[in-house]
Amino acid sequence: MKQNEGMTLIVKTVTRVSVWLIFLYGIYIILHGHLTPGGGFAGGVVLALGFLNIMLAYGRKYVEGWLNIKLMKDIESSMATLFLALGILGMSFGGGLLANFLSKGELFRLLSSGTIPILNILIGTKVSMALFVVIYSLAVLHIVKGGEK
Amino acid sequence: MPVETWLIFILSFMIVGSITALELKDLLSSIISIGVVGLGVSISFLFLQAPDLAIVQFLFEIFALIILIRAFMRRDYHLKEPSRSHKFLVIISILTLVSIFVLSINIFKLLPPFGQPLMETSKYYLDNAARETGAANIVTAIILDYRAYDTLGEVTVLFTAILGALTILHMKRHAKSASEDSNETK
Amino acid sequence: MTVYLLCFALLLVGVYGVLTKRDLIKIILSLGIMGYATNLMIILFAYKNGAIYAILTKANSLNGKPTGPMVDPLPQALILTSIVIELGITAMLVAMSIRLYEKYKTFDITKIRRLSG
Amino acid sequence: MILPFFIIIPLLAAFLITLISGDNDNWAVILSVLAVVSLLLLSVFAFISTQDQTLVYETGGWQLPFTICLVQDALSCFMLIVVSLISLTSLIFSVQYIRRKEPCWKYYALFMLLVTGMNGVIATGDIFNLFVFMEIALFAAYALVAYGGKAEEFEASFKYAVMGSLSSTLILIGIGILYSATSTLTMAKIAQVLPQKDPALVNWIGGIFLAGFGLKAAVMPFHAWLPDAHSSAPAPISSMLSGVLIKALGVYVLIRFFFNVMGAPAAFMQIFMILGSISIIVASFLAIGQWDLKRLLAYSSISQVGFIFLGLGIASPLAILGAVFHILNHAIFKALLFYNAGVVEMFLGTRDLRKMGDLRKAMPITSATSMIATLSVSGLPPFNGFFSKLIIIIAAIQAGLPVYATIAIVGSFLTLGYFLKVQRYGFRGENKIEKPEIKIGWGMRTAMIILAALCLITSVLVIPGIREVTLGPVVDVISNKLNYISLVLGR
Repeated sequence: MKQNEGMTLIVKTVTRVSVWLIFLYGIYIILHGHLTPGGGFAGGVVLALGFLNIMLAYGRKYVEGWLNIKLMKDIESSMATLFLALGILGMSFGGGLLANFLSKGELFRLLSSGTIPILNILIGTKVSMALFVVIYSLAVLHIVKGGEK
Repeated sequence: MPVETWLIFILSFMIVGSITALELKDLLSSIISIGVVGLGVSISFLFLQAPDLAIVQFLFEIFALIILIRAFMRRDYHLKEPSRSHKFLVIISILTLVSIFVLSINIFKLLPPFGQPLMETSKYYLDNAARETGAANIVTAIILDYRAYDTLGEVTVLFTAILGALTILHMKRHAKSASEDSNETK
Repeated sequence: MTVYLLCFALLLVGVYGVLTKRDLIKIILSLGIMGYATNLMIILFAYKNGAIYAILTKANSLNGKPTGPMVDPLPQALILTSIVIELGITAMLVAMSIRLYEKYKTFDITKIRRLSG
Repeated sequence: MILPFFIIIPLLAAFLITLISGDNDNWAVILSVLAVVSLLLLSVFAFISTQDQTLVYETGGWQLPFTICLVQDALSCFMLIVVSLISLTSLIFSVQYIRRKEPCWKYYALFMLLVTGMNGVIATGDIFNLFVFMEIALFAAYALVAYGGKAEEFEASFKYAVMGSLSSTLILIGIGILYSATSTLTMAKIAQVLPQKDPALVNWIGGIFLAGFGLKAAVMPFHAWLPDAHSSAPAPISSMLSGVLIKALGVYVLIRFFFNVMGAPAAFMQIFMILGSISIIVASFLAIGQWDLKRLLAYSSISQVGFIFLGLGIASPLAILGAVFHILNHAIFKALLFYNAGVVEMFLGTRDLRKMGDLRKAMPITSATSMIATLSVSGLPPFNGFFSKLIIIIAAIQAGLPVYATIAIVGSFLTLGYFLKVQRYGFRGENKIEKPEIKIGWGMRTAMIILAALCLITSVLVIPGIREVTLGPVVDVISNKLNYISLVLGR
């Protein structure tokens, strides 16, 4: 099927460069979530769209070769578990559930504001994995073309 | 031009776009019209000084378009002509909704007017969030510190939705038997 | 005031779609429209005349306090959550309608009626 | 403070189940049973230790109006006990009911997320947080309704999801308007500010919330989704949905909002009574006409929720006692009836009452427990359903509302009528089945026997002396409407 082989050579070549820029932008948005607009969720969607770019350009077969969907699902649930674990740590070290128990640092610095960047990274990773798994599952499910009845 | 004028312009455009999307017969066109409405929301967020939301809404829009097109484009899409009872339903619901709209006009006058929110709780966040949490982005400070418990819920919602969607998509064992019994009933 | 009413009208367009449309995809799109209208409405409540975005920079703040007026940040935090919820419901509804299509070979809800009443 | 653990424990169980279980379901079963057992113990402990106090837990270590609080009072602890109890029996029942060739850890993970969502809704004192946790419970419910994978299950699930997100959007609009008017999200603070606002605005917000949460509670004009969703789900999930989900997301939130936040305005109490009476009568007639066992039970749920609404609408302490007691009772006997229906469906492969008949020999435990549940739901002494209905009827007479008392009595007789139909065609009548005796698993038997015993045991709760320490504090929380403000805000 044509779908599995991806698009033309031009698209593939452009993707090879652009996808790294997309990933870079996603990571930038996640890491600077506490200083500039954006944050974990936005960055995570950007990363997922980067993965999607690879899948659309190179075809599903190529993605199946090197991406481990089971591993992605596991990363997703472990990120969620870590989020909850951080919340419980906040309960024991800070004042309550999900308390910000690390040092707040200096305003406008990248390494500041305690647990907020950590939570952003967790959310970003989780969202990117989750959304890609969903798109992949929707794409894999091939359905017999109906309507003859 | 003041913000309100721009917003009236964008909102009218969005209403027209939504009606177009709902009434068009062609599936691709209506999905694209919805995409345009979503971009309108994103631009309105920019006018309303919510850059975080504008980014997220824009990305959500791209994502939703891809999901919808990917899922539905190659499917067979034929609807039969609407029946008489359906036209009756359309008229009834339009009348009901218009009357709800007219009844609600006065309610919005009782709310604080546009551009003058009360901001009793939020004043505290604006003045103290940066000092207390160390985050310059106050929206981030709220979602990941003051109201981080909400974000735990949000992460769980996404987790549940993904798990649910995968559960629904990966039920292969019944696929054959169910299509058989759908043949039986027809 | 006018913007509130227009936004409410957009919401009602979505409700109209959910009530009267007969195919699954249009129903999903109508729910999307309702979601847009709700999110936009709550952000409209948060806008303050002449205010800027609620992000401190070195230019607009002094000792961690804003120097000028800023918009209400709390509704923005809520809507961020609400958009994610919408994304989740869209993914689930699309998955369900794909399975329904697989079973019934149609998107027409008047033909998808195995359950009585 | 133990309230955060009601969210942490099931959530952790759900995450760990998805992480560690591959092809083997044993871990999923063990983890979820452990989690729910500890939840049940914790909730009983919380109820005993709370009594008349109100404890507030502020998340993140911040002060109240600026963060999310969890409120532990008698009402929330009572609802937590109901949820944990029905979840535990449903889980025991599922172990043998959900038996498939391929791994079903997803079922257990979604089940734990359903419990998380309901616990979150019950525990929270913040209105937007309530919305978020409600969505968790609903998403899990949509997926679980479709779990069987048959065409009609997807259909029911789709309808449920569309109605669910319609009502959620209404609720979100209501929350937005409420925030715009009061500039806060903490429910106690809203209750403090709301009386100063224009009554037209307050009534409009009340109307939106009544429609939104009424859709979740499936009270009569908003009931259309319930019979499909509740009859299509697997039996343990039907009993979770009918037994606790409509109460945790619908009735409980309405109690919190209309009693503790709005202070039980008389106009809305009238609407509660009218909606309740319509539900009782109309849903009963719809149930009489059903031949599908699970659909009949689903319509019966609508009618029994009507009794709860009627009791709340009368709003005297006695009526509220009846309503609160009926929440517990309905959860117990409706869950039991759905288990019975599940066993029958599992072994006969049908839910049609006309194809059953004389199951007493074939499945003695099922028919005996269903008899107990029938007597209980129809309100015959000495079972628990009798007392709650009696209390509601007496309260209606005391409040000078003989019409509503008559409606409740007629409703009880109609209930008896359609459940006698179930007994007559389903469990008695002439034998149409060849199989001599059907063996059911220990888990299913245990779950049914526990709940059948509880149908009798919970009657004890109305005896004066026991009532004051069990249901009394719960009624106090509801009927001392605006104490909530001062107790939560602490000033």
